[in-house]
Amino acid sequence: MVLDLKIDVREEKNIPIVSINGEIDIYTYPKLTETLNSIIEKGSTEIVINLENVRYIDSTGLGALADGANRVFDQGGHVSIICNKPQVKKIFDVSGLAKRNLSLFPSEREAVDNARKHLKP
Amino acid sequence: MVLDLKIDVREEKNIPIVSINGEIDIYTYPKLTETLNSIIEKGSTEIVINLENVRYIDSTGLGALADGANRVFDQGGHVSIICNKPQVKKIFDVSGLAKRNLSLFPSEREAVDNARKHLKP
Amino acid sequence: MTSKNKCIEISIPSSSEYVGVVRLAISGVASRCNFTVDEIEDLKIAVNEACTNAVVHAYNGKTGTVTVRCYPKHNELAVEVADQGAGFNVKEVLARAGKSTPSGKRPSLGLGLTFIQNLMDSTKIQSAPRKGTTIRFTKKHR
Amino acid sequence: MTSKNKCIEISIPSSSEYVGVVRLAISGVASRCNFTVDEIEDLKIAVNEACTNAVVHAYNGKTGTVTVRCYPKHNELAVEVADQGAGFNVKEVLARAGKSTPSGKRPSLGLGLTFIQNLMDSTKIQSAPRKGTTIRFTKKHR
Ligand SMILES: Nc1ncnc2c1ncn2[C@@H]1O[C@H](COP(=O)(O)OP(=O)(O)O)[C@@H](O)[C@H]1O
Ligand SMILES: Nc1ncnc2c1ncn2[C@@H]1O[C@H](COP(=O)(O)OP(=O)(O)O)[C@@H](O)[C@H]1O
Repeated sequence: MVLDLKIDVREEKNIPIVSINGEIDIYTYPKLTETLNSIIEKGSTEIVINLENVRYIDSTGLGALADGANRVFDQGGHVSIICNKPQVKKIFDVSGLAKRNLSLFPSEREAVDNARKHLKP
Repeated sequence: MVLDLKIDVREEKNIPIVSINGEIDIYTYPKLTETLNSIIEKGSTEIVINLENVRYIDSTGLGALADGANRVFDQGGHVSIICNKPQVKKIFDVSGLAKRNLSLFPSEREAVDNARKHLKP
Repeated sequence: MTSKNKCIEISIPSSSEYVGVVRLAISGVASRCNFTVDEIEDLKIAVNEACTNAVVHAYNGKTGTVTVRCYPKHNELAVEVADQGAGFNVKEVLARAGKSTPSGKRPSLGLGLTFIQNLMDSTKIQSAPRKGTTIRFTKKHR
Repeated sequence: MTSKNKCIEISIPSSSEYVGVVRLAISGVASRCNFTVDEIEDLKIAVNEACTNAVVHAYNGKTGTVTVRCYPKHNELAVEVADQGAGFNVKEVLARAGKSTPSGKRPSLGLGLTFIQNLMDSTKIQSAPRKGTTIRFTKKHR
């Protein structure tokens, strides 16, 4: 529906890809946190998160992403974010979040390639 | 924008085709009335109105359509409406409006063909 | 109606440009109540028609306020649309509702109340001269 | 602030599920004020963050009301988000705003107020202990 959040997880070349559809806010972010936690608990440290179909993300959504990124970073991993919507990018810019352990990519191709480079053999 | 109304008029085989995009309500319907009036004043009596991209129409929007249909009917003409959205169709159904001088069609092809049949040579 | 805590309230100037704002808000409320897409559309129409009536008929060209209150309940959404305008004779109007005036110049079909009654599960109208009108309706979850 | 006539008001229970309803309403108001798509997004974010703060911080788990008032003006939109909750020490908080606590467990970055200040043209916060918080901001048309 208009305010819903849908999350899909699949794997490509051993990299979990989280595709998010909808709006991430104070109401929906727990679903994202849950998803990331279960992926991390399974041992993945390189995670790709596709935000191409995210129409809206707020500070709590960024917080959930940053939390996940911190957790995998502690284990030597990274979170790669796919994001091409100017409005969503702007949020990352204003937050100053797109640094060390969380990188933005314009397409899934590039994000997965980058993640695979970091993947321990 | 989210609540806007855009109206485009073109002609195909002497039939004016009015394409409407957006929401028709108490705020936007005057634009529709204006458009229909100017077409009718130019002498057209068979008018095709495409509502495929209308996300929302209310009783004032229906009123504007019915008014236009009444005016061309007085001159022996018809209004053919293209409408495939169930929600919009429902509005026509509940209103009991889709009768004599105002007919619904599932595609522009069929609406134009029907209008041409009625067109005086 | 119920405790203030479970009420979402929107009030707008009785001006045609803001009726669409109420539609957006109600679609949000209805979607949070897990109504289906079709039910959400029905609610948008009912609320829209009630607000449009208040904008058109309540204040005789002056600007007043139209207030929409939504009460999400276990198995339904209750909505109340209120103005403090002219009021009208409900019995008289309902008797002729749906019957279009064939030669009326204004693009009005007398359809507003018919839509509300057809699309909602229950409707109640209270109106008093110069005190205003409150229309209450409910939509049940299927 | 200005006459009631030019105010669009939305009030919701201080519950996370209704913040999205306010975003929808504000996007309608902003679109009626002829803001650009980008400006509408900025306004959605600012209003969202102010409401989220009221939902998270104002009522200590109890339910209160969050009220959003929009005042469309000639060259700007003024917005006011108010709660009657716990209040906070504005000076102290603004001094540390934007500085993230590196090991905080909760997914909060202290970004809400930073977003509002960055995206709006002016921001004013009033807060008093146990009386509540009102944050006012304006967005100008470009
Ligand atoms: N809020 C209101 N204030 C005053 N009169 C109203 C109000 N709502 C409805 N009415 C009266 O009821 C009549 C029927 O309303 P409705 O079925 O919506 O049709 P319409 O608005 O197209 O006339 C209106 O013409 C008006 O006289
Ligand atoms: N409406 C409010 N009621 C009470 N405290 C508030 C309110 N808004 C903001 N605060 C205080 O200001 C702090 C900073 O808010 P903010 O920048 O939005 O970051 P965050 O909410 O992520 O902590 C909050 O942690 C809270 O202590």
